[in-house]
Amino acid sequence: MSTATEHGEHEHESWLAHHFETPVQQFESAKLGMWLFLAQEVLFFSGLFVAYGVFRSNYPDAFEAGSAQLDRIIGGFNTCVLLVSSFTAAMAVRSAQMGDRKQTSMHLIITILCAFGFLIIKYFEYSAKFDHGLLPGEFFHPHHNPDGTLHEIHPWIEGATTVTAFPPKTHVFFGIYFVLTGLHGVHVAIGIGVLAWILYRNVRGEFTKDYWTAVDIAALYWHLVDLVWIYLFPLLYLI
Amino acid sequence: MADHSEHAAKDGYVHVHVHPWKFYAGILGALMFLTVVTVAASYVDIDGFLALGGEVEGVGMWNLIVAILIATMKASLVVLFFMHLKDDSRFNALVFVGSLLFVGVFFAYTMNDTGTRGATGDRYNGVHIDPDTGERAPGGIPAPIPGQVLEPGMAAPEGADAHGGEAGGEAEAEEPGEAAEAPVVEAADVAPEADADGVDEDSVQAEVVEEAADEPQLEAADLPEEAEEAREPGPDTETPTESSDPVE
Amino acid sequence: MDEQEYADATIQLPEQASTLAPAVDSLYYDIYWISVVFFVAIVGAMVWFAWKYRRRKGVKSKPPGHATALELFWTFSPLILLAYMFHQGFDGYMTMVIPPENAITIRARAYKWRWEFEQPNGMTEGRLVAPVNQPVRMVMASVPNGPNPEDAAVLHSFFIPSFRVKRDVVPGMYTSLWFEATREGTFQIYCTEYCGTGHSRMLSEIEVVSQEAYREYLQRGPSCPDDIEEDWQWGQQLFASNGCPACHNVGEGQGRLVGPNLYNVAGTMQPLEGGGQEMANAEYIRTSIVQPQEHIVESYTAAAMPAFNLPESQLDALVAYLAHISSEGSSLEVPAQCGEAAAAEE
Amino acid sequence: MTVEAGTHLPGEGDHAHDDANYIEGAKGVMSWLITLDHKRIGMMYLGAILLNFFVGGVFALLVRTELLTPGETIMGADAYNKVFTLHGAIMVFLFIIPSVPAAIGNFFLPIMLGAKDVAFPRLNLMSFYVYVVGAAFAIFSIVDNSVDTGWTFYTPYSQTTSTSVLAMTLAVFILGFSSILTGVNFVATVHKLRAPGLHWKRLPLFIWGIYATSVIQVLATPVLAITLFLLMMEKVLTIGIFDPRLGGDPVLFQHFFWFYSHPAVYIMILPGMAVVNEIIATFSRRPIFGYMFVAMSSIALALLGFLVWGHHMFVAGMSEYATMVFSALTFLVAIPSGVKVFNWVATLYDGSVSFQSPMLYGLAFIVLFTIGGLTGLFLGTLSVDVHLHDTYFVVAHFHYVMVGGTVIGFVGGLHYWWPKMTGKLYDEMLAKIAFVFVFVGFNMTFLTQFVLGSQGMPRRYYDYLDHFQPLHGFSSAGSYVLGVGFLIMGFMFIKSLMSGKKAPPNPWGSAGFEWMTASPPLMHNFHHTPIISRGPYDYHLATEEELFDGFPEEMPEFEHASRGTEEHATEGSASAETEMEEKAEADSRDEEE
Repeated sequence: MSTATEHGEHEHESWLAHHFETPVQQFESAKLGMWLFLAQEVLFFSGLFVAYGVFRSNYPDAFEAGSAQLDRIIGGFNTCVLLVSSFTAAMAVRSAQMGDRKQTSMHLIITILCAFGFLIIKYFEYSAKFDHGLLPGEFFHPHHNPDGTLHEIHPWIEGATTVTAFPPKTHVFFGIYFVLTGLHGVHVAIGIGVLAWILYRNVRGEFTKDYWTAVDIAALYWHLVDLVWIYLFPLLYLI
Repeated sequence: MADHSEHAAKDGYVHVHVHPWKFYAGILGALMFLTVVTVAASYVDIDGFLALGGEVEGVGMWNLIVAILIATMKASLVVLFFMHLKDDSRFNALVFVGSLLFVGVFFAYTMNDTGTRGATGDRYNGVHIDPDTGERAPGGIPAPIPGQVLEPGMAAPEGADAHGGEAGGEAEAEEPGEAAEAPVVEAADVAPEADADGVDEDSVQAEVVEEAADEPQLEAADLPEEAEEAREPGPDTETPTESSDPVE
Repeated sequence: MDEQEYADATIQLPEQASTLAPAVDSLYYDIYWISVVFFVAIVGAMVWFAWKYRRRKGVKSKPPGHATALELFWTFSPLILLAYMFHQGFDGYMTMVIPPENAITIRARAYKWRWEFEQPNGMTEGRLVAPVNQPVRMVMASVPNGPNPEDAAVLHSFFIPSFRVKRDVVPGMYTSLWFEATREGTFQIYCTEYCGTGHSRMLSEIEVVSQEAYREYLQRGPSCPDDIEEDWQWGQQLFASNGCPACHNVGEGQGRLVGPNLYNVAGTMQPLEGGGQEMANAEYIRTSIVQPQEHIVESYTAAAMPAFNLPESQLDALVAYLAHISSEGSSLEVPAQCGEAAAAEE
Repeated sequence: MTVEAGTHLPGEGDHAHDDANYIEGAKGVMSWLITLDHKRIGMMYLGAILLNFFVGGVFALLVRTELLTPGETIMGADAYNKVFTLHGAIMVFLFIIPSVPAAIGNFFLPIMLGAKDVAFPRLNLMSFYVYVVGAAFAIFSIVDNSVDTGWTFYTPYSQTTSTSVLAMTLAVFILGFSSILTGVNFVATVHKLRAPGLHWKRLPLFIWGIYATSVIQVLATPVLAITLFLLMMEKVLTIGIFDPRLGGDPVLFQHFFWFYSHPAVYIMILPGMAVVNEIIATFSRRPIFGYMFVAMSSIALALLGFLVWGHHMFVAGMSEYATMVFSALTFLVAIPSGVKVFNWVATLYDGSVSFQSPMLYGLAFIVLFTIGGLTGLFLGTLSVDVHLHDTYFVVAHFHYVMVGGTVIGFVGGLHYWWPKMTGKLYDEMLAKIAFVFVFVGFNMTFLTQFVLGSQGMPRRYYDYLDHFQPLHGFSSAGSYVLGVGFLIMGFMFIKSLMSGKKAPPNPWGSAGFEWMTASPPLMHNFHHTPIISRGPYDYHLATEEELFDGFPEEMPEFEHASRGTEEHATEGSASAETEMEEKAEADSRDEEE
């Protein structure tokens, strides 16, 4: 327990804040702070998951009917996009740990591209919902085919085409859908900003084999965004 | 600084074990595989396959469990390996797992209320549909809620309500002048489009009635049978709200 | 309502007028005395120690000691008292939420900002009449005043202090409570969940009458109480029990609340929203109560007032009351409802 | 826990001129606005918080004035509804929640840890500006059309009212993030920035309290954020979660809201308790009795606080299962609360108790919190709660906890640390006069309200029945006495700032670590990172030099105490010998870390 008095030869590293004694102390503080922030994020999203749970058990029909309106193939593809971005984020940290600046940049760029890809796909999904009038609450006004049936995205599912009406409260599903995915989308957008900033700092050469904390922290955030989606996807699209 | 973890080294610098890239690629592969599995599983009626609970309408319990389990497996992979929580300090792990614990508390306690209202105590308490008359509580849009105490008499007014909507509107609508404006928001709720209105509502109605009839009389046996004698002093059981349904 | 007239009213709790009250009060006082003992012990010890060990020359504080046994004792021994309180409280609560089988059902509807009570025969009134020594279940619902979003139903809470019962009234959901009054008399009803402008005047009264009188009341319908001589007095009572004061002042110069001040309204010309004016005669006042949207006075918005579904006799009494508080009121003619005049008419 | 001979506790003695203190270290307004120094951020918080306290207090007096008589006294029903809402919202979100942690905690947490700053100084500054932005939205809301929902924003009323609810919810949403950032920062700081030798069992109990608070802030506040976010979305997108007209559940909103707001009660009270620990220890010159029990009771309160939110909803239409569980768990909260009170009282035993102004607040805290806690038993008991719920009994109960607890703790802490924070002494006589006014006024105001409540007077009533008038009148009179007390206190502090004598490093003779630096503290708190070799309450181990670093003359008790000091000094040499013997042991203990 003598860190206070012992100073290594790297004492005057520019990235070591004045109030930390050692790089390890700074690194671990940052990590702990980030995990606390992630815990906060988990609780933040928890409200929506609880709302989902309550209303799913209150209005199961509505939730199934609403869920059937979401394209699970596109959703699954989008999940894969996020998973790949999570993988490249982890790889960026790995490269940073090894001090490989070029590789780090490349992985960060792929991550950012995947994030954009995710948002673009999400945009198409959203605009389809807008087109079909599948919106929250008072804005819910589903469009009908000429034969009176509702727009159905999975015609190959047995019985799907015979649906002519949504159960009451389907708007609640879309309310929760838009708020959940919207909030997640906002997190993705923030993530793009954070990753771009890290990329900028990496290009400027701020990260070395000794100091890559910020890359790690940003990646942690990005993984959380992925985590939330990992649960959102089955809850909204599959069941 | 008592809880410096394994990162600590003599020189005060951060030293970590760097995993080979194949390790991360393997995790990604597993994640992709699980994604495919969970999408595939969603097309399979697992409950029907297992013949649990007979014919299952819509999503069965096991589909739900499988989907959540797979999601949890994927999440664990991400947390443990991509986020390195496996090698991180134990307190960080405690923070994260602790947060999940509190989510669990939030979830369980809230559901403990919303799932059991009207199940104990007075059968009127906390229910959305009047167990005697089938009338929906005013102030909100009526809905059949599975798992709550339903009584046989409710089917008819249930259907009637699907047209009229808000019972509160009906109470108001006793004034002739107001009948037209009484229903409030259900335009957004039940009736999707003007042209398809009739068809839709009928089918909705049919489903609703069916469900009400299918619903097992969960708690009914436990409750005091007081429906009739409860109204003892006044012979007249007609309530004003029931007697005039102007929208009908 | 004067608590002095009841022997069992204490400085802390109002009179006990229901079968539920004695158990609640006895638990209340149990906890009260437990609290007093703890308070005296804690504060007494604090004052005594603080004084005894006050700072004095040359006397140093003692180094820390530890007493794990003592710590464990005062950590866990209170559990016994707490378990007792929980058990008694839960027991009492379950009694409160499960009505006896022979309970009659009276429905309560809460508006912004008045109560409406529907007797088992469908008769509705702003005042709650209930039989003594008979369990009564209240089934409560919150009802919107009108179709506009700002008139939507909100939370209320039904509270009779003398009965020790309370339950929130929630839009979109029924809630219930029950009580069995043990003595005849009039007791206050409050709304205890904040509901907006008229919250503090969303009052009503419960009149507990003998079972015989209750049966008679159900048959005869709402009529002028025997002890009231003048129509306007009954009207004044109805004005209060229907929650009108939540929105209408009636005193000279008191200004407007949500709705107009009703002083000097009867018998005068009323300017209407959208131009024109109309004489506030008996018919006008009656319509304004039953169909508030019919005449909207200048500078007021529509739909703020719920429609009041009152029997004719009560409408007459209310008109008489408004006539009474207006200098032009003598021009209004209403059939007499109270006292000898009414008897003569019959 | 022993003294090490070579302890470097800078600030003592005459090193002070080596380094400027934090106030003089940099000049100009900008040097404050963009500072990363936790002390300056703490002081900026303090200023903002005291301003909000003043505004909230004015609203409180308006409420009490309106309630002097039945019917309209000074304002109409709508105005009253806005005033009581603003009183609640400002006091809770803008004053009490950040009061002790963000102001006093920011200032003293790093110093008590022997650190140079909090773990994330930029985040700390950001948290302050997030607070300012939140406050700006709150002001916008007030100016726009104000809010009349009560601070709880219950649906559906908050959906239907035409007042400026959206702006206020946004304000509270933003303020929530300020609170979260502070919490994250403090937890990380306590874990990673403790000075060498300051292991968990030596942490000042103030730190334990703030730590527990921060844990709640991190875990509960996000739920407030999402709740208010959903409330806004409900209004904008009509998502149908809380609004019964769309199939939502108003009671669910109460679950969401109280999942945060009950833990928030502990965000408010734990720091108050934390301050009182320090005060009691310092002014009875004795370690807090049962240190680990008190420390763990803070953690227990923080965790139990998450399990009991339903007791705000016993009559809300919740299912009976839920009421049973919540009531049972609620009683468990009494255990850690009781442990604290018992241990504080036991600390006085065998102590050397002086009655300077901070200690008066400390003792008042025990009295008032005991009343607040014991009346909580009535409200946790299901059947009794049915009668008392939403009456003035509840109002009185939480004011005893929030004002009698937190505010008294905060004010006590302000007195206690004022010399350290500002480097100025204050007029002890005025402080004591203010205390008497505050204590008497507070009890007049709120003891009365217990009786009002149990008699059945509902809360949030603008108007009331005539027979409640005498008690309401008395309560209002008490509130004026309370107001006068705070005005005297404000005058006393301003006077101190203007013309107070310079404070010595350790005016109270405390063994706490924060007193081992100069008053006001240096830019980086200490010259060198201190090496901690004893606990913060180890009066028997602290050297005389550490304890009695000069007493101000104008405080009468000090003269008394400093006369005692001379005698202590003679005894001191004897105790110093035993300290020397324990030196070796201290070294070996440090090795364990």
